[in-house]
Amino acid sequence: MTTIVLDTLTKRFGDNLAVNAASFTLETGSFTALLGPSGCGKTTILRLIAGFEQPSAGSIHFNGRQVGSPGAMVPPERRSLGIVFQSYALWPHMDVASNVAYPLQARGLGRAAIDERVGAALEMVSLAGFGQRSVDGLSGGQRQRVALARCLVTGTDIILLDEPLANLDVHLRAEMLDVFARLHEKTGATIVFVTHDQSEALALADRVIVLDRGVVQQSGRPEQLYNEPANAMVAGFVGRGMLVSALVSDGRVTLADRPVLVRGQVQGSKAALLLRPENLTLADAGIPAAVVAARYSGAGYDTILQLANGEQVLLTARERLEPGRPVHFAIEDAWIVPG
Amino acid sequence: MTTIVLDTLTKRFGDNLAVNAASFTLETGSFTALLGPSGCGKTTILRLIAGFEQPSAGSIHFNGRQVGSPGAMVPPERRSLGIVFQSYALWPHMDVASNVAYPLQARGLGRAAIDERVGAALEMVSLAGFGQRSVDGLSGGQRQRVALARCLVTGTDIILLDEPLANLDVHLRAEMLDVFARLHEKTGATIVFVTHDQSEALALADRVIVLDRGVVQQSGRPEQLYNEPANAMVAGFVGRGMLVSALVSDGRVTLADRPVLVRGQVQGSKAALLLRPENLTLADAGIPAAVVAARYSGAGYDTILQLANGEQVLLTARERLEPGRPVHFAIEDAWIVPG
Amino acid sequence: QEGKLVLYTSQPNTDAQQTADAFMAKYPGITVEWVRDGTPKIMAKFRAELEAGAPLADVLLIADVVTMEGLKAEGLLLNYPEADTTGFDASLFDEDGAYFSTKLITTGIVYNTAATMVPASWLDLTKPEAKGQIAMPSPLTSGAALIHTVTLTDNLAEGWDFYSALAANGAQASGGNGDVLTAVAGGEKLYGMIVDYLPIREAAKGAPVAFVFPTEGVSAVTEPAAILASAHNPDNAKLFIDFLLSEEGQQLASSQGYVPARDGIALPAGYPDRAEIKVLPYNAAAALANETANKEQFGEIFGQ
Amino acid sequence: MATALFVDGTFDASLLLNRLVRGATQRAIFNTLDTSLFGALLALMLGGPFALLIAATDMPLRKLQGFLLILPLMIAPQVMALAFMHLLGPSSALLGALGLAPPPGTANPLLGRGGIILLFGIQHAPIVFITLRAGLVSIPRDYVEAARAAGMGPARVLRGIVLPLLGPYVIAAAALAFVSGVGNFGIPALLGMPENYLTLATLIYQQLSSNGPTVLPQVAGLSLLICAIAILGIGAQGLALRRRQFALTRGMPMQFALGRWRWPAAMAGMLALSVALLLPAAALITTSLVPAYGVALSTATVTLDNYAEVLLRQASTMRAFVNSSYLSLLAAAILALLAVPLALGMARLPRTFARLAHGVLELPYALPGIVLAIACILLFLRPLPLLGSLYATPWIILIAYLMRFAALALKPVEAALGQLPPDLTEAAAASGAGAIRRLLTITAPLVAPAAAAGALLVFMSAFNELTVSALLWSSRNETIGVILFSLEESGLSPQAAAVAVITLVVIMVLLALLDRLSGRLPTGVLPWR
Ligand SMILES: Nc1ncnc2c1ncn2[C@@H]1O[C@H](COP(=O)(O)OP(=O)(O)OP(=O)(O)O)[C@@H](O)[C@H]1O
Ligand SMILES: Nc1ncnc2c1ncn2[C@@H]1O[C@H](COP(=O)(O)OP(=O)(O)OP(=O)(O)O)[C@@H](O)[C@H]1O
Ligand SMILES: [Mg+2]
Ligand SMILES: [Mg+2]
Repeated sequence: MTTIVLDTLTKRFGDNLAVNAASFTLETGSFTALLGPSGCGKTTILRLIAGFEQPSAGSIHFNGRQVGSPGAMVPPERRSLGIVFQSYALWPHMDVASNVAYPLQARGLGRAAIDERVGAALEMVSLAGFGQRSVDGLSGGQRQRVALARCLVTGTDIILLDEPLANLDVHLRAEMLDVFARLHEKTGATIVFVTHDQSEALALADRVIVLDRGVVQQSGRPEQLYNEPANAMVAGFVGRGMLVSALVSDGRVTLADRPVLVRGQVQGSKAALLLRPENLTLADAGIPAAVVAARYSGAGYDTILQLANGEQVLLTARERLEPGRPVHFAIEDAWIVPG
Repeated sequence: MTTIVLDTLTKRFGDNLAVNAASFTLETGSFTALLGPSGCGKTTILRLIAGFEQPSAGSIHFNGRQVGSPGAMVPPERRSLGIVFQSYALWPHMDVASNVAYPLQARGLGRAAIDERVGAALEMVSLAGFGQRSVDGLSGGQRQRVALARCLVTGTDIILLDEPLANLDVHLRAEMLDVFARLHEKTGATIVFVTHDQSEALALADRVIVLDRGVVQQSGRPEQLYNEPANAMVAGFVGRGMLVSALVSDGRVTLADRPVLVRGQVQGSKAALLLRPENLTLADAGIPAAVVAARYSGAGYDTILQLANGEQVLLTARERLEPGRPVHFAIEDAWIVPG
Repeated sequence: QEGKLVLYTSQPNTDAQQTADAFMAKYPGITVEWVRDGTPKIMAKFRAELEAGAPLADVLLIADVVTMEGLKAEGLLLNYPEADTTGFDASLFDEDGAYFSTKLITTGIVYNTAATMVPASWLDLTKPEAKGQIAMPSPLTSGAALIHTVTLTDNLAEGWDFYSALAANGAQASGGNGDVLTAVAGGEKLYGMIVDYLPIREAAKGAPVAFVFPTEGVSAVTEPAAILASAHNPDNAKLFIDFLLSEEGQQLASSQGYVPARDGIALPAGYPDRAEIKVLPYNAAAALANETANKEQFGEIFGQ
Repeated sequence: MATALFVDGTFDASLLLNRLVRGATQRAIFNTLDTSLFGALLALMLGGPFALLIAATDMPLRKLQGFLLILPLMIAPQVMALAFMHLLGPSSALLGALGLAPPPGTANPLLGRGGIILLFGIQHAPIVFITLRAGLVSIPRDYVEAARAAGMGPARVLRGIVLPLLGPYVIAAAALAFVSGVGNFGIPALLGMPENYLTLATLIYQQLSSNGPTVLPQVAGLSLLICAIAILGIGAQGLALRRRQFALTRGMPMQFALGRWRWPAAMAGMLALSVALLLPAAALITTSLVPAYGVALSTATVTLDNYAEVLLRQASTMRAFVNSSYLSLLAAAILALLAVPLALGMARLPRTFARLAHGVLELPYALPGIVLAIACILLFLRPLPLLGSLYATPWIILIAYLMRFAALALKPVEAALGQLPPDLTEAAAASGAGAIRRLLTITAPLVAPAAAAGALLVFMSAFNELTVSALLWSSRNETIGVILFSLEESGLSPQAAAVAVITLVVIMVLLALLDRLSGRLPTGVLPWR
């Protein structure tokens, strides 16, 4: 079992700080999502952990042993980890079984042992009997699972996944979510997966690390991130919701002169409130606003309301409200975004 | 103003029927979404309308004039329409203004007139003053808008958009949704846009045409598609929800021996019910089920329940329910999927 | 009588092959390897090898004695005074036995049978009918051509003026004899200065060319053979020289379409009587001494 | 290269200056620039329309035409020149049969400047075609369709959109064609030397072959001149390109519908190709079937004797076939084996070093063969410490081939490596495989087809090669190119034609073989696919 520690890890490409002093610990058996917009450095962190890139500063330790630092590097082939690339990176000149067997051959196992473990790994991803198939003829989800089997076959306890669901269509996505969940349960491996899709991160991980421009913004359980985002970036990136500015006096928060029930720390005379649509309801009495636009979303109408001060909030209405119409809404819950 | 009529339009690529006898009418001033999974023929229909492909069978009429048929074709340059490609297709050897001016040059306008209309078009997409910029230096959303300006500049009344939002990030997407809505309001053009994202289609269009494997599955208002899907494919593709099989006796529909309030036509002794999560609630009494899995989604926990007959439904719970736990749920609304 | 023999020759490919084949038929134990190229090129090659310290050739069989004189002076040739020279005029071999002429190759005039004027004299080539229609080998690339030039300028009353007149008449001097044959047989030029055997042989095969021995006489090279001092197989080389000079070897030369050097061998078909061929005299030693000057004079006239 | 030229301590600037002021040298410089420039223009005019028709329209017979158009590149220039001379001379059997042959006494219209330019045009049209085609398929159809939707007809779209986007490729194609002309020996040798119309390449050859190694220093100077011109050409290209690089999006390549012009266009293309290729080939075959040059071909005169002569009787020709075969095979095999590690190594180098290494590898291919040969003579004439002198052994030719064709073998492998996603090897590393194992089990098998394609290209080019071996061959080590040239020089045109026909057949067979392999190669390795 492996604990991975990143200590002020920094990676520079030329002038570009891809990863900027990232420090966090990945506990044994944890399932962590690296979440962030495109280019924020997620893949780079994964590649630093895998050993494909050398840190510009800081270090990486596996179970206390330093494996990566600007001075020295354990090469990827000696880190004993499994990685699934976004592209799957199956070798087209080998069949499914040979792809899966490769890591075992690299470790010098015998024929019989290899065959047995390859069979078991294919079983695990529900691909028993696919061994002789060419990888070219597989569907996206099947490739995904072959790649997974290849990374599992050595019984490694670190599994790295780079946008594992990005290339799959909606149905395959749901199926693979199940596979990952099952896998984590069964193997107890330390899993790190990279995604730019907050719903994936929230649904799968027991720990989410949000990155922006190379800097760790917040790290915590999914509920924590959603309910108590540490700053405006996380508030905007995770879930839907709008920030509005409220006034603070005597420790009480008011919006449009009405008191609001809030969670979080009050500081100074102003507060940035995160209002999520599921916590807002139309009410006869409440904060006055005007409808700006309504868009059908199936389950309801995503309605944008404008406050008197020009700020906007998002609310889900059951009917289509005409733009311009004055309404009132009530706030059931709000979070004061720090900073 | 232009009405576009497709009459049993068919396009074959070798053995592949990309579009199979599609018939529909795009009314003057309508905003239509072509929705469907990858490879269903959306782009092909757009290209048939634009005149880049010749029909294998059937015909296309603009205002009653035939413009495309297996025998004869009006070439794209004489159809007087605007098109925005997924790639934007801005010409890199011209600056922004020249890109926008090109369609006017094709029409032989004078310098002064061109400058004026280019200015107006750039204004419309909020890019005034960008004329001298090279297109290489623009962001995705800016490129998108230059392409839009180029397609608007001639005052054409047919605008075709191919996955106009696919390359944009979440924030730009929201912004461009606004631009399109405003544009439709202002110009009153007949707009057709292609997407594989049902939420985009529902939010933007006043008419959605769902395609699958080249065949039109359903065509109607967004609410119609969501609430009354014409078949299982549409039910599965638009919105979230699960199909369960109910029994019909004496014109009454029962699920697990409990009566269910349904909309739709009862036929025979069985009915496929579409149950959407927003219409299901946990209830003390109700249909018995067992929790299969729960995934955090921010606004709640997407919980999969299994009925006694093994079928599954999706429900949004406020708390995390442990797998295996027995629950009951009530159905507020259900739709009998025809066919 | 075994091992191999390396022959550097300027004979055309076919002839070189036949000579080698005939020799090997006589001495089955010996393999002949031969390399063919124009005389200056084959010499350039030989000298480059010499410089690299690994000359490969045993026997040289090249167009002219001038080159042989030079090689002899440098001591690069092996004397073979024991060679049987019966039937050879004394002028046809070196008194020390350094080299031996094997045949007489004369240079005369070839014309395309479609030409209206049939030339009889060298001076006919300066007539207007021949304007722009003359091809000749360049002495800068062909050894035989150089000797021909020297012989004609020495013997004709006009001297170098003859060549100036040729140049004025649009004569084109380039490449070797093969290029001249190609040009005249292909009809691109109507007249050419060329060695005798090429057009006579090709005419026999049906090519539309004919050869003329001009009235003033012809120049001749004698295609001498010599053993190199650096030869790896001197014994085989001696056998080869003997073979070339023997009646058998001379018959072979005749059958290939050459005038044999040895008396008493019949001339090949298509040649006039031996007595009718008037060979103009020429001084090899002087030619060697003036080689550069002659080349330069020629180059000046023809602007090369 | 330069060091090779200076290795011989006798190089001296005054010699070069002496050379320069000589009329013959000045004339040769002018002729070189003249023919290369106009040849490049002609190649553009020939290859450009074909590239457009084949890459960007629905013209029928596209693939066949692409294949045929590429042939001149695979056929030795001297064979090409020979074929055209036999086609157009007064004794042309083909024209004769049609009653169109010019009367005897008419100089071959191809001799001299015009013919050289024409053949440069034909010989280098494939380079233009390949380059422009690569450019055309990189222009996504969206650009064109957007322009047509904007209301422009096909002709104006071509002028306003396609050509400007193609600009860098046009410049690159012209520069390549120009440099190829500067370095070409076979065509000016056969079409220029008979008329004393010399280019730098033929001037060097003539100097060297009539004066021997004594003129090496002067000749080295002339070689430097060629290098300078070639480098100038490439440099000018780089300069012109710097200002016009566009970032293009990716997408399906464009295609224009020709409508009712489809078949007329195809016919016109085939006609042009027949004139440029099939007719001269036919002329070559005809010549190879007559007993002597100038004899008209008829049932009475037809003979296979030339084939019998070169194949059965002349040991040297057979030896040349064997030599060329094993030299080219060896070169191909060695380069195929070296290509993968070499390409990998170069990819690892820092950018500037990689570019330098590329330059070093590409130069011998871009330079005239004759210059390379001289460099080899200078390098290997003197005995080497362990090996002794390589001159006058086949090894010097092999080494020259390896230097000359390394770029050819490397190109497809680099293309394949470039297309090889890095994560394939990274996945292997993560699986625990070390560098050597990765190379052997992942990289090498995946790029093997490309290495094979490169090897075949090397084989074909080396099999035909004349310019390098013309100066490097020695007793028993003659190559086909040398034999061909020498037969032609001895006036044995029909036999030369027979040899040329045989090499043509070999090349065609190899190309067909390569075509068969195409399914397993990365895209873009086979220029006609
Ligand atoms: N090999 C490289 N050389 C130069 N810059 C690089 C390299 N790899 C990544 N970068 C840069 O580092 C930054 C972070 O890249 P990274 O691939 O880690 O982003 P990401 O979060 O994975 O984004 P995405 O979601 O788009 O995959 C980007 O600005 C990227 O351009
Ligand atoms: N030029 C073509 N040649 C051959 N087949 C084609 C061509 N264009 C499209 N097809 C095929 O026709 C079918 C429909 O393609 P189309 O591009 O219309 O799909 P789409 O709905 O736009 O899909 P996506 O969402 O992936 O863009 C696909 O199977 C596609 O492979
Ligand atoms: Mg990434
Ligand atoms: Mg599409």
